[in-house]
Amino acid sequence: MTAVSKKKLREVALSEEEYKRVVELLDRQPNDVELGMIGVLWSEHCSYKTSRPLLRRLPSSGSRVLQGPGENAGAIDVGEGWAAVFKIESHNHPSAIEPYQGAATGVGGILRDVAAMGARPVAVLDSLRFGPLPESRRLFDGVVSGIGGYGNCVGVPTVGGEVYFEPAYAGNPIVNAMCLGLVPAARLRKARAEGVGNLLLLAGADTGRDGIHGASFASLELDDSSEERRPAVQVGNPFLEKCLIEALQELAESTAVIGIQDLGAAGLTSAVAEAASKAGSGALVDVAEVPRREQGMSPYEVMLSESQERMLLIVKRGRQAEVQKVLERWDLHSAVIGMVTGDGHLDVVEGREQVARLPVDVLTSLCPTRTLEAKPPDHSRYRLDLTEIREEPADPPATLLRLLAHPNLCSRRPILRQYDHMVGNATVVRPGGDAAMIRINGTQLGIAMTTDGSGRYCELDPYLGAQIAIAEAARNIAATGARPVAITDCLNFGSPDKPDVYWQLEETISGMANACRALDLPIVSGNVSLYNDTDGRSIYPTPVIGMVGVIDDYSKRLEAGFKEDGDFVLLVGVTANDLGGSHYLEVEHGVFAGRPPEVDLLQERAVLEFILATAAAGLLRSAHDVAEGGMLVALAECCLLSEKGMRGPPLSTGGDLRFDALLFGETQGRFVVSLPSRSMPEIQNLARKHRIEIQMLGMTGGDQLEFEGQFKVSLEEMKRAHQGGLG
Amino acid sequence: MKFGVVVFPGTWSDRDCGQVIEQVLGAEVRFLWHKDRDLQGCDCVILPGGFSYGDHLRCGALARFSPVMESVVTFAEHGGLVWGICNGFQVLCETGLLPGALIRNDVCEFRCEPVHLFVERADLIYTANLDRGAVLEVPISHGEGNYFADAATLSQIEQNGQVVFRYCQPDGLVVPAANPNGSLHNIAGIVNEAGNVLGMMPHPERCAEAELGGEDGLKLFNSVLDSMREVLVAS
Amino acid sequence: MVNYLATVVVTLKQVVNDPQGLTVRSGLRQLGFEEVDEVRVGKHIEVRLSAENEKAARARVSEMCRKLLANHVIEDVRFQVEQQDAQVGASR
Amino acid sequence: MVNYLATVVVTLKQVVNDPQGLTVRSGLRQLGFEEVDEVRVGKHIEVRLSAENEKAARARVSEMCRKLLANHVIEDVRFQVEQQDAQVGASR
Ligand SMILES: Nc1ncnc2c1ncn2[C@@H]1O[C@H](COP(=O)(O)OP(=O)(O)O)[C@@H](O)[C@H]1O
Ligand SMILES: [Mg+2]
Repeated sequence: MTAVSKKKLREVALSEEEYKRVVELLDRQPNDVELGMIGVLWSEHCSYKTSRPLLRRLPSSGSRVLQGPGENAGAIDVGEGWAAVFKIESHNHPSAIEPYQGAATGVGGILRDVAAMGARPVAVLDSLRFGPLPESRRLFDGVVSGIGGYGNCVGVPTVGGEVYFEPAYAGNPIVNAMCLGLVPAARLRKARAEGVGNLLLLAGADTGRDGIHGASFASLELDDSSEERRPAVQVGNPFLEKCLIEALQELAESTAVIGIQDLGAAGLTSAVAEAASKAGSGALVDVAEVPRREQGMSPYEVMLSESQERMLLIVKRGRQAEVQKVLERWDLHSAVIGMVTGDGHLDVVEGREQVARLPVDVLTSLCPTRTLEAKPPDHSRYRLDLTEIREEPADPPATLLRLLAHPNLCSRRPILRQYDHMVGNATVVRPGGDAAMIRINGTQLGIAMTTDGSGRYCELDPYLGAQIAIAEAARNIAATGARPVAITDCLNFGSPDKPDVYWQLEETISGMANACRALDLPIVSGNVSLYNDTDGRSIYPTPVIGMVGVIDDYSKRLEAGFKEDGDFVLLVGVTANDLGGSHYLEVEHGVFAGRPPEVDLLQERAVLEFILATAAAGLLRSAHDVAEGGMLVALAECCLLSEKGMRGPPLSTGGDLRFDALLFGETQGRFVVSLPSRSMPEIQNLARKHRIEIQMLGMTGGDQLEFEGQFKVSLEEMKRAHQGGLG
Repeated sequence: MKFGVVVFPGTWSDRDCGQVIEQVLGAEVRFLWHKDRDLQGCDCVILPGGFSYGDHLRCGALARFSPVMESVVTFAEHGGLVWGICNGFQVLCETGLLPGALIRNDVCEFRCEPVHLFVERADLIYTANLDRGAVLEVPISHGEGNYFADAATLSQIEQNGQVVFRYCQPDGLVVPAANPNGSLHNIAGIVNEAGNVLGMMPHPERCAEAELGGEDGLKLFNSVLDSMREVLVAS
Repeated sequence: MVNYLATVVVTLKQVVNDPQGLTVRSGLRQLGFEEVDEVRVGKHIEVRLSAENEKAARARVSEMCRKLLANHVIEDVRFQVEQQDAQVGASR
Repeated sequence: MVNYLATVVVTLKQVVNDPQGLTVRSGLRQLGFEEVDEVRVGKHIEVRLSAENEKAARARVSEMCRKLLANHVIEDVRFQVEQQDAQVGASR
């Protein structure tokens, strides 16, 4: 029955069954333009056809949630009438091919998602994975300067992020960008094409032949033929985007603007269909009215172009002039390209000629979902027998220095200083510690933000790994004194057509759902990036958690570095023999194996509450979570951030705790805090009340990290190791 | 005393300057749109940081042709205070109100980090509250802040004492290691001969509050405010 | 009116340091191109314009260079102008 | 070995958006150069190198273009190579 060639179907990335379904739904064959439109919207990237059924398991509601998944970005109430709007998104495939522009346009896209909600973007974070250095140097440098290049030019500070290097990402890097914006809650916008007769106004860049089929491209594996699809990469124009954002801010209170939708993957087709679908309306688009950058573009090309820096505004009929006046003030082109209709169809015309006519729901909600086969992978290669490994590191200071110099643990300063992290005069906790914090000018409110992923742990056990990512993000937020309140996530996986990858996806989402419920953290937005494979090999399953926290009074915020000499240093939480998947095993014994640390979610919650209570009471001078590299690395980081040493009695292990696990194990639910001695009684009280174990490690001061009679490392040596790690 | 802050398309330090002037300094601020010629009676015009016109072609190259700049040039020629910060400094060089040019950082990377500034001139309206030889900690945030002038111009600037700030170590030593971008003679900021037009790459508006990590920048804003009060009272 | 394509080459003056050139040079050397002695990076600007005749086109382009396309404190500029077939004209 | 000067011109592919060109174009128009139709901005890279002969020089420069000087995803590249007098050789 397929009256359409296989080649054509491949071009639009539809399967034969899907094509049959299209014909059934339409009760006719689609024409070429229609087929292209359906093809992109039914791509994994736009339709979430594989992940959608699984994503429903994630909790998305809560008392602070103003907007859950389904809009351009999620939004939460952060108090005093303010909403924080945020989302994370991947740009892995474009970045693999053109690192600078791929990463830059990734930032551009996520800024537009937030701006489309009516918010002013005020912070960007990134989460990056590459293959090992030096082979990945070009990609790494290009991506970092691309992220900085876009954010710096727009004037939104890049306040945080993370980067890891693992062979699993060598062919397929991960480039995720998160943006957070602020808006008075009453002015939150939605992407709805409401009100028959209202106008569709396209604003910003002119439309060119950029990235046609970018969405389906992102849903395909990278192979040699990617070469031919290369024009899918675009050149961003952050300058134009900055003007677009300012113009939208000027229109913030305009009642002439009914809805705003950014143009991203699948361009106009997606933007118009989504906006109409959300409003239950239809739309008519005249492609002849779309301002072009190039001559001779076909309706197909106009509808599928992914030219950057464009926005669709739904404007009250008759009031377009006042909106266009604001856009012109910013030298932005705009044009009325169509209107809202009431018949549930998306009509595309070129002048008088009908080009396409499709029911909106065929483009959006009726895309068939896919449930695939799941099968756990063979994990035998990751088996670990700790009894075969000696318990005492031969030379703890040498091991510590090697860990500090490891590209995954070393100083991120060479990256951070390429990002303007201060513009906006709001960054009250700068990047480099745990979470960053910005204040809301005119209030005492502070918003803490972090991104955390856990590909290594997820490779070993996706369920546990997912929980660890969430728990670690929550600890990073709490370490600033802010309460973790909501999440945006980006799920980076290989091809779900492989049963073991689909299994990883299922397990990860279950783990996330579980941790979110236990810690009372709704997921309000997110993104899924599948088909991260090269030559048949998948990346580690990599859920990236973007978490947001709130503190009512940012003057009570904490940072990770020690503050004063003579403060007590405590370890909060219990340590177990958690060496599975640790950086220690890798650096010291060349082993990547084992089971990741268990996350006791009840205990995790208790520790978070304890830290928040002690911070709120003003008892602490610093707080830092214990993560990769374990306790000794955490202590070294506290020293390095403050250029202060620490000195304590020799460390001893009780029960069956191994000495290497005490120093370098990655047991969850732990913090290192410092406090003035007078806080001690009160801390002990609170610890008892929250049933938290605390252990005195020593006292701040001096220029070394020392355990008397056991070992010591100088600040200078640690600094040298830490600073040189990225080469 | 009224500050004017110019807004070009692509400017982003306008809001930060406005916030400092209004909320920290408690002075009056007017935003001056690039398409307008009216300086609204401002006593000091700030050309703030950002990427005017995307820094396309060259930093500051296109901004200099905007209508507001015609008025700014006239204002400066009549002794008005014109203060270029970061992109504003670049615009002033392109306009010719200040000598030299700012080229790409020698490291070929954007740099956002605190630097130390050795204060060479404490007799200007901008630095009246400082002492010569004082050291300030102020952040930079630029990709093209590498000050260049040909040998003749450079020696003239030095002879005239037009260098206001040089990159230095925390102890005040002006050494190559303290130079973040390759600027000739560690130059971070210069004035015109008359002393009314100042250009500097570092961002004083970013360190005007202890909560943001320092207050050294506020000293410059206060200098302007205090000096201008005297001038205005006297006149 | 006739369509012309002007190709403008803007280079940093020899006395000006060229950080970008140095970076490219060290990049090339790291890639094994040790025979590379010096690299300088400039701009190549293509301007499509219409004019009465070639002389007029040259005059206008020369003015563009003086006013905007180059900063004479740091840059040298040169250009050439060639006539274009009418139909090759730009999009708008 | 002989000294050569390679002049490499890197331009954005015609289908690729050139934000810089667009801005320069509107800048020129605002300055009164209304006859300007289109502007595109690329890079002009001068590489001084030594090689056995011109053919070898060309081969090496071509490789440099492929490996570092241009990204073929979005850019086109062309170059020419000319021999240099020994004494005009590069500065270092
Ligand atoms: N992993 C996820 N978790 C929660 N929400 C998600 C996830 N992935 C996608 N979403 C939500 O689904 C919607 C569609 O996402 P996407 O297609 O990425 O949006 P856009 O095209 O506007 O960038 C958004 O509201 C997004 O927040
Ligand atoms: Mg969107």
